[in-house]
Amino acid sequence: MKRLDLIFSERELQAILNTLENADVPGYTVMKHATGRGPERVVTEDMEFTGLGANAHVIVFCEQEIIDKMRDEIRSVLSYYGGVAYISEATPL
Amino acid sequence: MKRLDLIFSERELQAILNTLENADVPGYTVMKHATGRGPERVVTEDMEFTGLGANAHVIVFCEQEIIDKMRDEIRSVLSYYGGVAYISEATPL
Amino acid sequence: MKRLDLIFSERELQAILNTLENADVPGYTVMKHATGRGPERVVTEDMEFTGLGANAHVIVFCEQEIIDKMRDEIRSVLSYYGGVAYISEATPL
Amino acid sequence: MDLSLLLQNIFAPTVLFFFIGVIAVFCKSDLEIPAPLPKLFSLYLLLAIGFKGGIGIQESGILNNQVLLTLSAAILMSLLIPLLGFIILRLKFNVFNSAAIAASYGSISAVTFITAESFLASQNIGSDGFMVGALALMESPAILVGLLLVRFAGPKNRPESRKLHLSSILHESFLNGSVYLLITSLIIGFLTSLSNPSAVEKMYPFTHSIFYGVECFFLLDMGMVAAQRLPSLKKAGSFLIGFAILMPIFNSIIGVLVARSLSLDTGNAFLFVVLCASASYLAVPAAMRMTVPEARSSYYISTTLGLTFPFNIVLGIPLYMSLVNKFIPISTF
Amino acid sequence: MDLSLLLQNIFAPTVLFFFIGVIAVFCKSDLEIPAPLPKLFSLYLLLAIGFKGGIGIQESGILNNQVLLTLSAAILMSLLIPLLGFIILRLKFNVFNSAAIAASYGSISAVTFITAESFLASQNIGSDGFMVGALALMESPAILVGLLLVRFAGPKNRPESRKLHLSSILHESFLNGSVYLLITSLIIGFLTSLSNPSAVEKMYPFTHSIFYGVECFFLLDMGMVAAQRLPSLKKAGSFLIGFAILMPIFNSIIGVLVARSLSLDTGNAFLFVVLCASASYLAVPAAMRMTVPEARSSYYISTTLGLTFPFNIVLGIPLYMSLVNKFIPISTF
Amino acid sequence: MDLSLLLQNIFAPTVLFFFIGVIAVFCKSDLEIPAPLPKLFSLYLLLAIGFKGGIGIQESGILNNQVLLTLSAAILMSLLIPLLGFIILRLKFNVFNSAAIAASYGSISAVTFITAESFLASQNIGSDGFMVGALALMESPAILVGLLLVRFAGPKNRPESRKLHLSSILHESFLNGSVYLLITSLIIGFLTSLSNPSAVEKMYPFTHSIFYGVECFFLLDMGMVAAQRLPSLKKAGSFLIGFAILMPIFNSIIGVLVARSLSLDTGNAFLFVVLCASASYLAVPAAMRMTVPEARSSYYISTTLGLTFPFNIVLGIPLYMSLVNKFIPISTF
Ligand SMILES: Nc1ncnc2c1ncn2[C@@H]1O[C@H](COP(=O)(O)O)[C@@H](O)[C@H]1O
Ligand SMILES: Nc1ncnc2c1ncn2[C@@H]1O[C@H](COP(=O)(O)O)[C@@H](O)[C@H]1O
Ligand SMILES: Nc1ncnc2c1ncn2[C@@H]1O[C@H](COP(=O)(O)O)[C@@H](O)[C@H]1O
Ligand code: NA
Ligand code: NA
Ligand code: NA
Repeated sequence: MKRLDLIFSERELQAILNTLENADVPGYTVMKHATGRGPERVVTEDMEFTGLGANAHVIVFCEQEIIDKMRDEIRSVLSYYGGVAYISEATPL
Repeated sequence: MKRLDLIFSERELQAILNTLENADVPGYTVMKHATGRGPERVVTEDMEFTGLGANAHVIVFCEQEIIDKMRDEIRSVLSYYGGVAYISEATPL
Repeated sequence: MKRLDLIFSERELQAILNTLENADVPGYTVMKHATGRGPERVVTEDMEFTGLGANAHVIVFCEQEIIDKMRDEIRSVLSYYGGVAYISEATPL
Repeated sequence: MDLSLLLQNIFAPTVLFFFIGVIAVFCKSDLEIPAPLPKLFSLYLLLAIGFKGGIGIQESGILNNQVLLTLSAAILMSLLIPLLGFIILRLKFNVFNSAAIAASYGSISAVTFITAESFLASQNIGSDGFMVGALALMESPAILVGLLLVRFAGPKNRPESRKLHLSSILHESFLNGSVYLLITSLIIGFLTSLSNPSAVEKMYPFTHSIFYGVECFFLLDMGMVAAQRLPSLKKAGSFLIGFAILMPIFNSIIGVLVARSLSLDTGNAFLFVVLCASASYLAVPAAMRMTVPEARSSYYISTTLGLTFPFNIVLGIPLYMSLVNKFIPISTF
Repeated sequence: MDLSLLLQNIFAPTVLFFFIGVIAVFCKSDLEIPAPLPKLFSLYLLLAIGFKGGIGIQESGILNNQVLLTLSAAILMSLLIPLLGFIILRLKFNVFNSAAIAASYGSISAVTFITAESFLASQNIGSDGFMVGALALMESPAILVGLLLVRFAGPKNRPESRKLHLSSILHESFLNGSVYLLITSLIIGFLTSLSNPSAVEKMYPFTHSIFYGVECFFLLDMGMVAAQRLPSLKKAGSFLIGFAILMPIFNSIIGVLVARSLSLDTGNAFLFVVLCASASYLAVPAAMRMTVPEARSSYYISTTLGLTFPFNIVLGIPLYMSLVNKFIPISTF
Repeated sequence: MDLSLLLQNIFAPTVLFFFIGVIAVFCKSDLEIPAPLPKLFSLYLLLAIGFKGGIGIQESGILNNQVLLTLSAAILMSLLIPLLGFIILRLKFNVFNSAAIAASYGSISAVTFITAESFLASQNIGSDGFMVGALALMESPAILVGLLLVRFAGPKNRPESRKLHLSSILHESFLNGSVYLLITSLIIGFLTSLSNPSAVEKMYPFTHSIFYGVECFFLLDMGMVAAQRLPSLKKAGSFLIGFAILMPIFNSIIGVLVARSLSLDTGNAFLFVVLCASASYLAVPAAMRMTVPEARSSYYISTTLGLTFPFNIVLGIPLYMSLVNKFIPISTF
């Protein structure tokens, strides 16, 4: 099994979740209120109340095939709006 | 070293932490207010104030033996109440 | 690519972020309000409003070289103030 | 139903804020009241309702016969309704789901109650403080019945570790966070009013003056929550949708008959009926999620929050008022 | 500028709390108002401003000629200012950044508005409730213009999926969370005041009495936020820094001329000018982040929050008052 | 101790809410006040205490001789108590732990202070606004002494990077978030009361009217926090448990003698004693966690929060009142 970590602006959350659902992921977890810095943007907690919002961290445990299915769509969202996506190995307990 | 990720309803948090303590984990980290979707349940932020609550994400860095010790008990909690548990490799810095 | 997970008291957050910036990490993500237990300290949510605060969980995706650059400094902060740091493998999506 | 009552209800700020919450979701506005702010409002409301209720009980004199009868009837209703609901629900659902949903309808919704109180006030109809006592007393018995139903009607092969011991049934029924906060705040209100009237005055701006505004703010959130439950309601099927509307009406009719037989006056009768008709989304789901994980939470939470709650807030309140007007003789002092 | 006005403004609790927020950051105090508390304050303020404004509009009689003229002028200004701003900004920035920044200055800052209102009150100068209507009406048009500028002046090679369809432009302009909450609360305030005056009274302690205190608390936070924007402002360069100060002054001058030509009295003219001069950090950034990700958010948010907002709160308000005193003839009743 | 005082104290809503927090934990209720709500309450209380205090100081006239003497005595006590505490604690603990715990007892607890103020009010005993000045002035010196003790009595082999430079000692002492908010709010209250009495009135509903209710809400949370500290207290050992009860009593006795020698009247003397007896869980732990990580945080936080705070709230307040009644001659005007 794989673990997919996605971190991006919470404003794109719905778009990403739709992508996940379309690829039939078995489940996902969302942690909001993440902050951070990327190649160009700094996202800070004190700005969360403004129109910019904070980041969301989404974790998906799923098979490689599912990841392959949604790779292009996720990449397109992230490349346009910013954010990162990384895959690692994970074994069910 | 291993990294164990547990995600489940915050209502089972105390039971899971007791299991961890009984297995003598060196430590753990809890992140509450996680939301998500699993095979049957959707957990959303707007429902957090109701009696259902949100999810908790627990991370444990520990040796494989400790994981082996607590595997059955964690599985039994998660299979009954829902939630996921995944193991991956981790090296201390 | 590597994934670096750092968990420590939010009171050291600024020091750690400075270290990351000095090592020229491409980015990082911060999740605050984490609680947990380590070898000696218990950090609970109900104490967050007191002077002790909660933990921060910092995730960095970066190359091994960058990790090597900042290893000593991070270790020195964590060994003095407490906290954990683990490295794992991660592949960009 | 009396149309003018409906209009008067709908043009109250509470109900209007509820509507704009609903509309925000339907129009996909990105309006959001992030956690834990709804929790702040709900804790505040429970604390204030309890405190105000305690004062009310103290002022109306607790050992009054009418009071004791009303409170007993309230408890009885919260024992009876889950049993009736269970029988109906078993037609379609397993024991776990039936018990969990039935318990929700036996219990109450504090926000429905306070919206009803505001409605009463806008009609210049008085009611007695001890009705908050009825509110507080109807939560635990419903949970109790729900859990006992699971224990005795449920399959005997539940894993050993999940056996519902009486102690854990009682714990969930009485020490549930929202039940506990409501009841203890009520006791504090009672004691304070008895021993320390100047402290009641000092609490007044917090528990009374800003109460209505916070209620409106919370109803805005509740509107969003309710609207977001609708998709999962569709999945739940038409039986449950029908149940979520008809059960409150059915309960309100029983309620009105009981209120009549107790000779409650208009205001108290109305609140009694509202308590019977409303369903829980705080205490009961918390207890069921813990002890009966086999029940689908989306069933019991989506019906109460997504349908019964909005129905009661918007249509139920004027409907129950009409019922009361018809069946309860106007008290003459 | 009149020095005594400046001093009177600076010694208001709102501005003093803003200062201690700024100083906390400069002195590296670990004072922190964690999320989502600032969101709670900003939701509360929008709800209360809207509700109070709705009452004000109802009381001042909506179909009045002067009112309609003022509201139309407000809309016009929020369409015009982004166009002017865009032309200036294009000297240095690409279409995306220019449009996003320009839209922010066409829109308004509700907190600047209420600080100005408090200042007016401290000067014992009256103003009319319908000015909140102007506030509410100036948000959407500015977003609309900003997005239309991107659509028509922007590069034609945006990816298909990012085409700005009219429907999504309208959606962002009118259903943005803060726009939506402000406008719907205004409508509720209006309807309540019309149909249910006793409910207005019940809301009063929440929407009116504690308002000023919450405003102060929020300004403490805003002081910290503003001060934390300064480092990224330096990166933004001197053109943008100059723009963030001069554009509000420029807008205030247009505003004062328009107000004069509408024969607004002192109080309303002042608020009108403040609306023209203030810039948005809630609605516009939310819309731009969603639909124009090509714009650097640090540009539009750092200028409005880090420079224009503090400038307006501290120096702008007395400056605009002086302008109004000079250009608006004192109304004689 | 006077039993009637104890009863009067225990039946105050503040103390009752504290109790139900404690009982919730003991009974394992799932009642929870999630973060950051306690932070909201504590920020609010500091802001309001400071603001009210600033008004009080302005009204009582700051340059009064008695005022200056009292404030100097307060500072002196917050320098002296940590030194005494340090000597006692060194019997059992290393320099780091001793300094951290001692500093906590030299500093103050604002919530203990306001609970004491409410108690005074319920006894119809007046006190002067400048006592809040004493509260504000007792935080920094205690931190200062604690850190200087670490610097000069601590091991000389601390790593270079951890050397306690004077600048960082001063920074922690004066710019700590809660110290900063309290002192600056006090200054704002003072300035506002001086220059802008109508603004004081506008703040009143926020800073004064709802204060008591928020205090009760916060004490509910503090009850839970205190009860949750008990397990780690047991680990801390009986020496520390004894210290947490006896040190406040000891400090209160010194306090009463100083108050007498200053000829403070009953109300002010009582508050002075409460300040001496109370211990810090906001400012001091924050400073110690940063600069003296060698100290076990569970020692200094569990004793102050788990034992000293509850002791003061429940038993200390009536005890100190009895002491004051015995040792302070009743003032005759
Ligand atoms: N190398 C990285 N490691 C961890 N998080 C990152 C990294 N780069 C970006 N992020 C996260 O992704 C968010 C969006 O990044 P950006 O691409 O700058 O829009 C940032 O705010 C960070 O939270
Ligand atoms: N495949 C998955 N990947 C990530 N998180 C998951 C996954 N499945 C379940 N979860 C998380 O576990 C929680 C409980 O799942 P459930 O088994 O449906 O009760 C969900 O709400 C998610 O937060
Ligand atoms: N083995 C572990 N696994 C996961 N988190 C840990 C572990 N050890 C420590 N932590 C986290 O690191 C924080 C600080 O640990 P400490 O070293 O005790 O100060 C704890 O509060 C936990 O959140
Ligand atoms: Na019911
Ligand atoms: Na503007
Ligand atoms: Na002290």
